[in-house]
Amino acid sequence: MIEVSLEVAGLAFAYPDGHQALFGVDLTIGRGERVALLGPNGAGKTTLVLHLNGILSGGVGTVRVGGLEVRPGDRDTLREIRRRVGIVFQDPDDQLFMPTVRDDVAFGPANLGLRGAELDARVSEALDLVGMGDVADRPPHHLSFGQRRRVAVATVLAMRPEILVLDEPTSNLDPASRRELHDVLDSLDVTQLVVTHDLPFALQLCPRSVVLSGGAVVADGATADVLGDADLLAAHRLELPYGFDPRSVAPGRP
Amino acid sequence: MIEVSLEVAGLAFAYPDGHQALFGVDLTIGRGERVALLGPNGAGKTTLVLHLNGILSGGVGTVRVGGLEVRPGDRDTLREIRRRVGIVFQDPDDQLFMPTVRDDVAFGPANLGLRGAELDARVSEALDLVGMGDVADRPPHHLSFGQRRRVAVATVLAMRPEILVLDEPTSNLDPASRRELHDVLDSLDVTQLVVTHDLPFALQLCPRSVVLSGGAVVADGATADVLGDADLLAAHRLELPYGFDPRSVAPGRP
Amino acid sequence: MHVPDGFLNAPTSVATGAVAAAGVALALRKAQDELDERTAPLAGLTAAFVFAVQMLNFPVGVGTSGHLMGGALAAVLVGPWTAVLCLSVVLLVQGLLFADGGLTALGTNISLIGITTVVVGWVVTRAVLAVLPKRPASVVPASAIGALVSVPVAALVFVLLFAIGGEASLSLGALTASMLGWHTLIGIGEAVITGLTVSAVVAVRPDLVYAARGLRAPLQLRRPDGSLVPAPEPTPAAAAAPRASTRPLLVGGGLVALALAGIVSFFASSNPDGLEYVAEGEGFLATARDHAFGDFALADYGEVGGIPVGVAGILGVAVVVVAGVLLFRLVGRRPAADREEAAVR
Amino acid sequence: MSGGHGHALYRPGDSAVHRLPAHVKVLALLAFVLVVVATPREHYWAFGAYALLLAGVAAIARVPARVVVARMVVELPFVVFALLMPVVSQGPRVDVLGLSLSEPGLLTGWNILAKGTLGVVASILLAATTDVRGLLAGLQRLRVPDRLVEIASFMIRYADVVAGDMRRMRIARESRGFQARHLGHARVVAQGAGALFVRSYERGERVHLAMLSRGYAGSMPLTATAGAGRADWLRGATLPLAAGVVAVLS
Ligand SMILES: Nc1ncnc2c1ncn2[C@@H]1O[C@H](COP(=O)(O)OP(=O)(O)OP(=O)(O)O)[C@@H](O)[C@H]1O
Ligand SMILES: Nc1ncnc2c1ncn2[C@@H]1O[C@H](COP(=O)(O)OP(=O)(O)OP(=O)(O)O)[C@@H](O)[C@H]1O
Ligand SMILES: [Mg+2]
Ligand SMILES: [Mg+2]
Repeated sequence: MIEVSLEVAGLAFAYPDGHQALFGVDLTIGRGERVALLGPNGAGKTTLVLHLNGILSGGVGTVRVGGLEVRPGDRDTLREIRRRVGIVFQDPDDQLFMPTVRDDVAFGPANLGLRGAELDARVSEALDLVGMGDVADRPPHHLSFGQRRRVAVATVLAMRPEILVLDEPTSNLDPASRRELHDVLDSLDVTQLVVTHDLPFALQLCPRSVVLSGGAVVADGATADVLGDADLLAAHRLELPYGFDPRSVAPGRP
Repeated sequence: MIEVSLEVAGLAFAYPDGHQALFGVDLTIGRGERVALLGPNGAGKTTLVLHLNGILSGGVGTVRVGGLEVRPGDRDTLREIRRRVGIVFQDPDDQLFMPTVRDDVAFGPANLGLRGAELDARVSEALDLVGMGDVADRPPHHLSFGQRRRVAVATVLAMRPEILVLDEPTSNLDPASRRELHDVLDSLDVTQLVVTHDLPFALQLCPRSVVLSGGAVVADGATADVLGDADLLAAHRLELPYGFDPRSVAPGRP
Repeated sequence: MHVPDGFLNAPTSVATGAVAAAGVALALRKAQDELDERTAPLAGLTAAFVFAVQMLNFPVGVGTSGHLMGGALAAVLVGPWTAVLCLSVVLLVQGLLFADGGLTALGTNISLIGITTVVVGWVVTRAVLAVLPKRPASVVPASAIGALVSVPVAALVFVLLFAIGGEASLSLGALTASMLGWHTLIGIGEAVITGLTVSAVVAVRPDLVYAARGLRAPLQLRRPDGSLVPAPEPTPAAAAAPRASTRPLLVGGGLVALALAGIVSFFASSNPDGLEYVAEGEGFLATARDHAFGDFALADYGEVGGIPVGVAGILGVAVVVVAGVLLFRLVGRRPAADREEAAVR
Repeated sequence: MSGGHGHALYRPGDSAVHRLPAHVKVLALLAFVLVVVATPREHYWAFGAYALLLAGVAAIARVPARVVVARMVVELPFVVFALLMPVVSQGPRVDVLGLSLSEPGLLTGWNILAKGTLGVVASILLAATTDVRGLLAGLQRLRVPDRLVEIASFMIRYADVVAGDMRRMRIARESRGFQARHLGHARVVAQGAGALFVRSYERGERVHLAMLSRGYAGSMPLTATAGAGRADWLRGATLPLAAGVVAVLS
């Protein structure tokens, strides 16, 4: 059996205002797998993602990362888990907070103990991957939305996590950046969970797809099969974009 | 000659930190036209949009809305202009501020003087158009990102502006909502300027496209022509998505 | 009512400084129970909010500036101990980065704005809550009343400090009357803002209101056929750390009060010998006794507004002692009761 | 918005005063103000000398008088108070320009005015030459408990978040045809205030969580600044020492 990287079991969660977002989610992802998480607006995708490193907690069910259980009280384990799981948030404004882009990208690796030349190299590398090397000295909140999203991706890449979780990474990216992001992700050999409404992107990048709807998993299988099931798609507000021909795309890796 | 709805002439603008974003933009849009505004991240699209109702000002050049010049000092004209131009911001968090979704959508029409049953009808209508009728009593900042974007669109639709400006309206929408939004916009008979990185969406909705790059207009023409010009696209980080066949799409209106 | 440098004499500044230091030190220890990793930024936000609220600043005819204070609001949102920390930070930052409130008067300002309003606001809020129905919404009127009361009380404490260490021969009666008048008005504004804010927070994030903790609906699970079933109870999180007994609190409070009484009466006595001795020893004092540290002696004003300094001093100490004891008892006990309530629900 | 690099009073620059580590400046300021407060009020010329000292610091730091004067409005309330003193105080009276004023009242008013003003100007100079990061690092060096420094840093960040959110809300309101014209509109603004609190909190909360996600454990890894050398301490001590000399001589 393949090694398990992420394991979510029976996860249910309600927000403090009483609104329940997850109703028992089960999901297992093996090491090195690339999985797309699809589903309509408000399905609970972001809520699920925020459980993966203990940012949200307090519901029922368990989340395990490489065998370690995510438990809010256990600070040391939590630190280790956060080192392993890198999350790119859906809203880049939630991610960026330092005075300059460079500081922001350096924040994570510096917390991991990197210093000096090694840190600088890590930062430039991450910024170059997303094509944002030339804004390094500007304040992140003075960038355009798409630029901020790219920097947000860089902040997480710079930490070289074992598990990469991206929440809507392609939104607000210009088409070339979208393709470049695909190429970057495609070249990384880590476990990836990609939340997206961009079904062609999912098909291109991820061999496997999971559909979350109404706070529970309603489908899990090969992306081509999931996207080929018209009834399933229709039932969960998913549909292939107008003018998109799925047969023209070679799925990421078989 | 067709009546002019929006007219931007020689607009140049630098942000307070000294970064210049617009370098002389000229753009004229006739009444009832639908124009897509395309361009790479950081091109200045949002900056341009924010000039259209006087949120940003202080550069050189002029902006006219239906013959009225946008001038920061002139509060009455500005009010009138803001009544006419409805902008859906790129970040829904910039748009939503009231304690409940209903209040938020009602805010604009109430400022226009609507009251009572008429106001309620306007609010429900707008919420139904974006499929958010059932979250009317929740606080907007407790919605998922895509839900917030849909509510943001509703807040502007509820004002029935003469000119509708949407900054990346499809980002973070699930595929069905994206199509529904297309249908809603397609059914509205007002001037529309749609900023988007979603080229198929632009092709579907807008007969005309303008490409902004480096703070200036570099192309302006029929969408099919613009998207057919591979060199132009490549020069400005635009490209049709993998698997997308432009011939399969009938452009919005010829 | 940010007190500037040189407004109160040095002994009073030192004494209030001691009170402030003791209060903050205690709050630092006790605040551990109130905040965790997730709510830590709430303290920062509350501080920022109080900071913003305090910008609503207007001159009060008889003295320093009057403005909203935010002590009760902070106490209700983050708990009293953390609130003391928040307000102290606000005052520190205002002093250092905005030149608002003297640095040598920092202790005075913390005692007045940071400690008095928080303690009064919290105690009154709890008292009102005790008679209201046990619903989160009750926190709204309770906190408004707490806020309303806290401001004039702080004004009274200010008058008291002024009576002890003010550098002027004012009629205390007039001062009291006008300070009270003004600050009752300010108190109403404070009540409105506090009530509005707390009600907004209670409505959507009751978990963020310290005074209204512990309310959760049971979770459900969606079965494959789409039907919903109640989720099993979550395994209870590690039980809250056992509460420290209140005895150290009382002992600490007593010590603070004693130290205070010592310092204040030492300086407030009109016998300057001790100081003169020190000053001479340092070679500082060449001529008359109201030299370098002459202010310390209160030499020129044996009376403040008709009240002999000695009497005023004793009164002040007594009030501080009583307030301290009340603070330690009430604040020390309430959260424990809270937690039990939460556990029962 | 976020980041909090500067603040209202900060004036970026590269003078000797700017370069002095923040904790040295804070201590120097504190010592200076202590000397001022301890100076008997009858030593009129000493206060003039203190004022000259501060003017010297301002000149070295290249802080324009305009900036200092503009911020001095914070002392307005107690200026009013000081001016009232001679009128409302008791004690022997003197006639000045036909007004009967209290003698001790005059002295008291002068005392408050002189000491308060010097204190305010000194703080303004500190604020004008110290950025937020420097100040926080300085507080850390002064052994201010971590908890307080953490609250302070969150507070300063939130001040930006709240200001940013306030700006966003204003733009959103105005884009939809709102203008605060009469008192009835205050309700809209007030209603917004509560929502603003929750909203800024939640935004800040998400940012905080993002920090935790990237390994944040309570202190900024990059803000550790160099300590102060002997030269720094000497330079910092100039002001309070000079003031001390003035105090003894006066
Ligand atoms: N802070 C919050 N408080 C209360 N309810 C919330 C909060 N955030 C999200 N929700 C609700 O929880 C449900 C799931 O939200 P979530 O953000 O996980 O959706 P999502 O699948 O990420 O949607 P999207 O595709 O729009 O990003 C939604 O119904 C949403 O309204
Ligand atoms: N507040 C600001 N201060 C300074 N510079 C800014 C600010 N906002 C944007 N910029 C800069 O102005 C330029 C144009 O930004 P703008 O937001 O208009 O881009 P955009 O075309 O909307 O990009 P995107 O597709 O990413 O949304 C960019 O280089 C950006 O970095
Ligand atoms: Mg989401
Ligand atoms: Mg933009």
